[in-house]
Amino acid sequence: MAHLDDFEGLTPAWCPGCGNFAIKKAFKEAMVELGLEPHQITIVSGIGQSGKFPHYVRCNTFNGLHGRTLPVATGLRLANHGMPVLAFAGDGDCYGEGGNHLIHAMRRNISVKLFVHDNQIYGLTKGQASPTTAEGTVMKIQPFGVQSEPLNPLALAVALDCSFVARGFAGDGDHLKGLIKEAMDHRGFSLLDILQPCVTFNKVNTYDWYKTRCYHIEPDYNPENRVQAFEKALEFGDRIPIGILYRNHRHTYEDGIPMIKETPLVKQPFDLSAMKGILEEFY
Amino acid sequence: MAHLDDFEGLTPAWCPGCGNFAIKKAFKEAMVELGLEPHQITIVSGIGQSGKFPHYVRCNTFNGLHGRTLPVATGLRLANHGMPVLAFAGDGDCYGEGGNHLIHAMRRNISVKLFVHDNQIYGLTKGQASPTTAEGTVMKIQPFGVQSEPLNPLALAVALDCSFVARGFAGDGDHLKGLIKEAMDHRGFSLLDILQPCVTFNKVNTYDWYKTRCYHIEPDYNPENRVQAFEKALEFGDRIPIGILYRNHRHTYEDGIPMIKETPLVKQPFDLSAMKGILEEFY
Amino acid sequence: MLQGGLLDYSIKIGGEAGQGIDTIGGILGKLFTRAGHYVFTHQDFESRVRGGHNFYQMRLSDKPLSASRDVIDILVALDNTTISAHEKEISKDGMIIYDAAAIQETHSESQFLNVPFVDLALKHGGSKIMANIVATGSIIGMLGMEIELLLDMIKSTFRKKGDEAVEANINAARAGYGFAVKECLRCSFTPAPAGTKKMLIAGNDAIGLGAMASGCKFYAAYPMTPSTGIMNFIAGKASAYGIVVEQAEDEIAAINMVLGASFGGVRAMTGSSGGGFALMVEGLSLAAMTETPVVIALAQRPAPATGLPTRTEQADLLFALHSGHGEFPRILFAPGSPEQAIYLTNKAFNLVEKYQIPAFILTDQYLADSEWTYETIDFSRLTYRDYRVRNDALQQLASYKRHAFTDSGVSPLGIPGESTHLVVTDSDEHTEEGHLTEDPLIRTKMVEKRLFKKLPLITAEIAPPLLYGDLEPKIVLVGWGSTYGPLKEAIDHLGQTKKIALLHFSEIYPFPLRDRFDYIALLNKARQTICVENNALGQFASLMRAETGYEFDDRINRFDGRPFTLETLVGEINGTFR
Amino acid sequence: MLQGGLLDYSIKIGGEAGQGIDTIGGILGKLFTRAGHYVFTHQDFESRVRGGHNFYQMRLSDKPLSASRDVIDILVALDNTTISAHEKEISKDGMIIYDAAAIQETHSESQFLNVPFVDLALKHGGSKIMANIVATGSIIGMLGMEIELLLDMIKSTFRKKGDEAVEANINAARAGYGFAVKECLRCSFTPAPAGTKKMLIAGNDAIGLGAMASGCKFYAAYPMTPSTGIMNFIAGKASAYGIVVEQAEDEIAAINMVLGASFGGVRAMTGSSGGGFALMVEGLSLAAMTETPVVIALAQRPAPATGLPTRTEQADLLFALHSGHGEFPRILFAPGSPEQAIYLTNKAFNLVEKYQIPAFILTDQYLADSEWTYETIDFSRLTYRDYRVRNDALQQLASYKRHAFTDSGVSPLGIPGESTHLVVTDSDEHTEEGHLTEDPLIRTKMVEKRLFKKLPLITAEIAPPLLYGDLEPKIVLVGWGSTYGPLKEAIDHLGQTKKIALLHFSEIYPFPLRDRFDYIALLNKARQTICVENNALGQFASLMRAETGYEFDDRINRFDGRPFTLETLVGEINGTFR
Ligand SMILES: Cc1ncc(C[n+]2csc(CCOP(=O)(O)OP(=O)(O)O)c2C)c(N)n1
Ligand SMILES: Cc1ncc(C[n+]2csc(CCOP(=O)(O)OP(=O)(O)O)c2C)c(N)n1
Ligand code: SF4
Ligand code: SF4
Ligand SMILES: [Mg+2]
Ligand SMILES: [Mg+2]
Repeated sequence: MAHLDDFEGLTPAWCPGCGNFAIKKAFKEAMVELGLEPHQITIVSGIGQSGKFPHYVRCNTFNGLHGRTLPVATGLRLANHGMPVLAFAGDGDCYGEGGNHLIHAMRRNISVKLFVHDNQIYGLTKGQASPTTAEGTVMKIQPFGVQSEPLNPLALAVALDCSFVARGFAGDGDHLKGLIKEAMDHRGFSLLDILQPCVTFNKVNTYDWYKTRCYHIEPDYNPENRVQAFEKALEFGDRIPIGILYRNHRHTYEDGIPMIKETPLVKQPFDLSAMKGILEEFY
Repeated sequence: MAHLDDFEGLTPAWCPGCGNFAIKKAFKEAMVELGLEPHQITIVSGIGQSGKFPHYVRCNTFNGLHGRTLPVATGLRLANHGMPVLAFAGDGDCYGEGGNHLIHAMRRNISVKLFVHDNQIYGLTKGQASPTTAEGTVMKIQPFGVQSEPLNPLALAVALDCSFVARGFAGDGDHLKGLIKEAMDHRGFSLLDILQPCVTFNKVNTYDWYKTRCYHIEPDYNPENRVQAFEKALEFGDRIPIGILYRNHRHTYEDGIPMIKETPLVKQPFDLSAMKGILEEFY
Repeated sequence: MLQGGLLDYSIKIGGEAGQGIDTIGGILGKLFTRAGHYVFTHQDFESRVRGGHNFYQMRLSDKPLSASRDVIDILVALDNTTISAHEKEISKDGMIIYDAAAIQETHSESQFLNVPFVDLALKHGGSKIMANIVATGSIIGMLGMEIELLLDMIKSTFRKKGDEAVEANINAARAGYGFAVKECLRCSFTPAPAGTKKMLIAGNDAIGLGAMASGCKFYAAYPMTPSTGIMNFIAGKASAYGIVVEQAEDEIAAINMVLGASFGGVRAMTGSSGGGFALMVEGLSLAAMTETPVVIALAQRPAPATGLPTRTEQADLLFALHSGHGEFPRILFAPGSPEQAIYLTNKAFNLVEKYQIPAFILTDQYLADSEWTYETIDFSRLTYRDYRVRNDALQQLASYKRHAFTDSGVSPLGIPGESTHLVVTDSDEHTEEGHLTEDPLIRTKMVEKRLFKKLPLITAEIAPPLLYGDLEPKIVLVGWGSTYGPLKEAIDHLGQTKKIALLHFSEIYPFPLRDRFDYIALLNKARQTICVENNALGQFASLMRAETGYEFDDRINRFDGRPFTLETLVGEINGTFR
Repeated sequence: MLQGGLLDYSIKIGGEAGQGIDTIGGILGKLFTRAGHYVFTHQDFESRVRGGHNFYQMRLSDKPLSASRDVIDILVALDNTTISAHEKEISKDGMIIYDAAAIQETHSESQFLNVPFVDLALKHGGSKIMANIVATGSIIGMLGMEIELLLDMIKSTFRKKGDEAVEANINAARAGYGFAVKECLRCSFTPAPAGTKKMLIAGNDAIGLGAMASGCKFYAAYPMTPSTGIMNFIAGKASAYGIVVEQAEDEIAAINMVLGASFGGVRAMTGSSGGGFALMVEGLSLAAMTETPVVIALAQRPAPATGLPTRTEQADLLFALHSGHGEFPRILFAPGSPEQAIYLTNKAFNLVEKYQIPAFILTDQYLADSEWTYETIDFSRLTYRDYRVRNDALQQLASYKRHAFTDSGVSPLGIPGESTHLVVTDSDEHTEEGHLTEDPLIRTKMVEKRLFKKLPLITAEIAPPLLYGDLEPKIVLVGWGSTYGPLKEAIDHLGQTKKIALLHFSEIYPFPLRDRFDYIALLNKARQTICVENNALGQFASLMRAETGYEFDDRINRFDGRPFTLETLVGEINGTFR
């Protein structure tokens, strides 16, 4: 079995105190507790501070383009659904540039595990508004304040019948670790939005700001009621629920594809001589 | 005042019996009843059968790319918010290729009126699954049936707090005309999803199929309750509600931009000599 | 006017979209090739689902064909427009058949044959749906061919629908056939003698076939004319041959999915037309940086923007060649025929894996939809070699670095999850291990590896252009991609009186070396060289100049969205002679 | 080693991201130019927010400057890495200043000056935040300059924060200044005599300024290094000057918004780097087809893919030139300095509206972030002419067709809603009225209109390349875009002993004609020609060959993500001499 150290990668270039460190810690613990080894999983990431994540842990890695995590993960998963495929993305990455892929990955219910480092800001590019930045926030590009209503990723996910919808907080490591494990264990697409303080550029949504608002979803909460989940998802203000908001048992995308029912695509041999039959239809 | 004929454009290249004819009729009536003239409005459209719409009526027109209706409409509206800007899109156009723009246009609450010809199929390209095609439908590209859950545009819109969310049916022309007028009158972004039978390629969602399911939303229904609207939006099966599902009174995007408070951008004069002050900061 | 062989008939079937033009054309094409004839077809369709004016043109001969002619021997008019638009294309002994009742128009001139398609269908088949079968029967009758082949086709086609359907359609076919034989007194077509059964295949199907026969296991795309046929073809065979076909939410997703699958260890491909490919350009650059193999079919159509969606043009050559930010090697193949499409797709799949780079199969609407006739496809010319390091082979490596520096510039292509070695790659500049770096020395070495080391190796794989016709030509026609067919026939024709040859480029980039065949010397020796392109700017001519400094004497460019047909092309060529 | 003038000092400030390198650099640059000196700065930053190794390099002289040197006179080391990495760059009389306590490292060699930044800040300013002010004061002291200018700057900068802040910072500055004056016994810098106040401006700001001064009213973009500065600049002035700046959800939206605004009657612009621009390529083709004016700033960085996000390269030239499916005219400007950036941005805005086409301003991280010194910007060289048909002028037209055929190929650019005439355009091929058509004749005429008629007119607007140096050179260095600065200084240096000149292209496409200046003749006459590019493949050299057939004798290419500095470049040039 793997140890925490087996998952330790390069030295992070994140700012001291960044919420990403806590996510990294929870991730490593979750993997070890799940009995996974670095070579058994692949992380796909985009560009942003979150995009660097797989370099700072150890695992198979495809660090692709800003916003395009999910399609890469989808293709990879279809090629090899024997392997857990994790996607690490930023809020700009995934809700901004890559919004269309998110919608359609949820519709597909492809078993990709999406972890969003939601710091409500563009970190790597030095502080622009992201889709989750609070309305009214004054920014260099919006000197009179952000005019759009922030995107509510969880409400969006429930609306798309995403099969696992949860929120974690980087400042609540054990709870976060548990959510990562639940997301991994779920059959189908999992969205875990992780509130991640950006200590350098986001002076509003700080550790304290989150800490005073976040609460664990009540133990008797039933995450299988979609309308109720929607209502819960709308809670984002003085109180912010963390935990599993919604879950269903839709069939996964991989399940629906007969060609890979038995064997992952990458394990299927190719025999050129068996292909001659294709010519028949042309006669 | 304009007459119906003033809005009549080129002869449509749509199939005889196509639901688009009814949309065209309702549109023309709505414009006339709203007292608008062809030169006073601009339609932005994409590519698809719906994309051809503005050629078949008369109005200012920007028929752009597949999926990119909303950004063009947004830019146009910001340039001239004195002019009604309408966007006509297909379900593939707007929920597939252009999904990301839809999300963010709703967040902005830019006063663009979006009319989606939702035929639950790709018409112009001869019958592929669209994001709203029913799960399980067998298609050339999905010989074992569509595996994704159809996108519910209204649930999505409610989740994004879209400020006007409605559904019409091409087979219920007067009702549709009324909705078009309401959408136009609304301050802010309006989504009107129009069920539009594609008589050639969609043999499932026919006039009859819709007719037996569609019902007018109850008169005492309160479209300002978001959670209830979400629940209503989930109704899409044996019964399909048509009418206004959700409405709110968020400030519009244009309202939030001080530079265009007084005068539309296009009406603001430019004076080169007034620009010299910019140099100051470099000294 | 050009003289074809004795057996060289052109049939044009015209009408509105939705009238079944392609049903008639499809049946005839199959029937003729089954009878051992050579067939060439091309399509001219508007971008609409019903109505408008469209046609399907088919040529039929006892010799191999590669282009359409402008002269029509049988015009099948399903509507009035077909008559008014194409009447003047009819050959001296040509015929126009139509249903006067259906189009409410009667023509008494001798070249018109009124066949009551609908009436006969109702009377003999029991439903007017069978009007197209009646029409097909009449054409067979006019050509003086045996009806049996048609009846056999009907039997196999309608078997699923039951005996009754078979019988009704047979009766309809016989009625049309009989009517034509009896009434077409002027018909003087010589029935071609039957030969061995042949195959009829279009460019798009050929690419799909080539991909499948190269071990492609994953195809993701977003529908876009004229590339959709590739996806349709592969999807139709996906279950039987174990291929996953994914209709992506957009083209950006398509190429990124393909890169994910390819990274995962599976041969993968995407396809689109210019506008959809434009959205893949960032992903192309990603493929280059991560050294992930990918094959992209780019089926051109007239642009800019939406342009003429169902028509043809060769105007994305330089775009494809320079697309993507940054500098990286790529392969560009532009097959001239479905046969070439199969072999070049196969070659592309092998090379992209061997060198871990992207490759393009550049076609256009004309080639995508044109059908060519072949005896068969020689599978022994197809190769499959797995260049990846898999399973045990990977595990046994003492250490593994995805982007290791090597003499060839090619690093071992491992598969994630198949060993305890980690497979790591990055869109940022990276170390040999695949991790982020900003080190200027590593950057320089990586550029040298990806670009300067691989490029000569890839270049050495590229075949020289094809020389067809006179081996010491005074006149050289130069073309690339889909103009091959009409150019080849033009040479056949002009070669009777002139020392003329065709220099055809199908492996376009890396630009072919001159060591095996000094084509520049050939061009320099010629008295006149003419570059023929289906675009306005002469993009290949520019590329030739950039790569070799050579400039053509003349250019022929067509950019109205229509392909070159034989007579028009020959006329234009004659016009440039000095 | 090169000999600079007497007054030619280079200061390098190195440290971790977040330590305030740019604060020190920013204050010094402004201060020096206010004192009337010429300053040139460039930046070398890692793609991270905190930590790593970064530097800000500044050159100071009494003569105009356009490049950085490799020799450092004052190295300000905020961390240990700065010392180890750059110690060897120090000039004979150069100094390294550092805070031994802060970096926990002491150096006793004579070129080191230990200034207790933090300690002095605490003692005199009351907080360690002021360590950077202390450092700034010390540098002024070392240079033997007057402290007043620094004190003035502190006063104006901190005025908003209150008197206390001003005083604390002044005390900190004085402490650093006094310490340096007293302790730096070895300091032998000659204080440059003060001159008239000058301005200091970077490439990105220059583009923003150029756009605003051209009547740009709408800027939409998605943040991407190194183009973000343009958006920041304009957004900062948006309220004061009535400009709408929109942060789009992605780059596809950005360019489509800009097209919407431009169609609506407003001058509009977008900007990005290679990867983001890759996503705009379909929109570019849309601009061409709809003949909608648009200006695109493309700030290059090393690629493929994410590459080296904060570094520099000139590798998107051919990509920009050929991007977009289909064939259409475009303009490509690559300014060599902030001043050129202003004027060329202005020219681009006028031309895109005059000809209804897209234009690129091609820069790179180096030019985007480098600051140059000017006396002023001559606003009389800027022009603004509204080429649109607005309001009454539009209304008075008897009829209006958005895409009317005209002799020049340019149709009247009307504005929707400003008259009863309808303004209609389409991404499909269209009629003069802007409606869908598939007619081959109209298609042909539209291609001729958009491409063949406009192209010569646009070409005639393009200025020839700039010749700098010897007018009958034996050696010609050729460059484009941001290499102008170092190349110019290299000529200044090499010109002392050689007949050498620089041929610099900033208006790159349409490729300049030779009627006004036959630069090919000049190249042909030279004994040696060398094309210098900040890329691996020599893209400009390829373009030159494709356009003119001319081939350079030698090439110098740098592709490690770093710009050319003076000494390195001169060394490389010397290396090619034969
Ligand atoms: C196509 C493209 N557009 C823009 C960028 C520049 N860019 C890199 S990261 C980023 C945003 C980062 O924000 P987020 O995704 O929230 O990640 P964070 O750094 O906050 O973790 C942007 C705009 C890019 N790399 N690619
Ligand atoms: C970028 C791009 N991708 C693909 C296409 C091809 N295309 C044109 S219309 C269309 C889909 C049409 O479906 P929909 O939007 O639902 O419109 P409908 O025809 O059903 O009204 C597609 C895929 C295109 N024009 N551009
Ligand atoms: S900028 Fe913000 S998100 Fe990025 S590393 Fe620093 S603290 Fe973390
Ligand atoms: S294909 Fe369908 S949507 Fe298109 S015109 Fe025909 S009926 Fe209407
Ligand atoms: Mg973020
Ligand atoms: Mg549709």
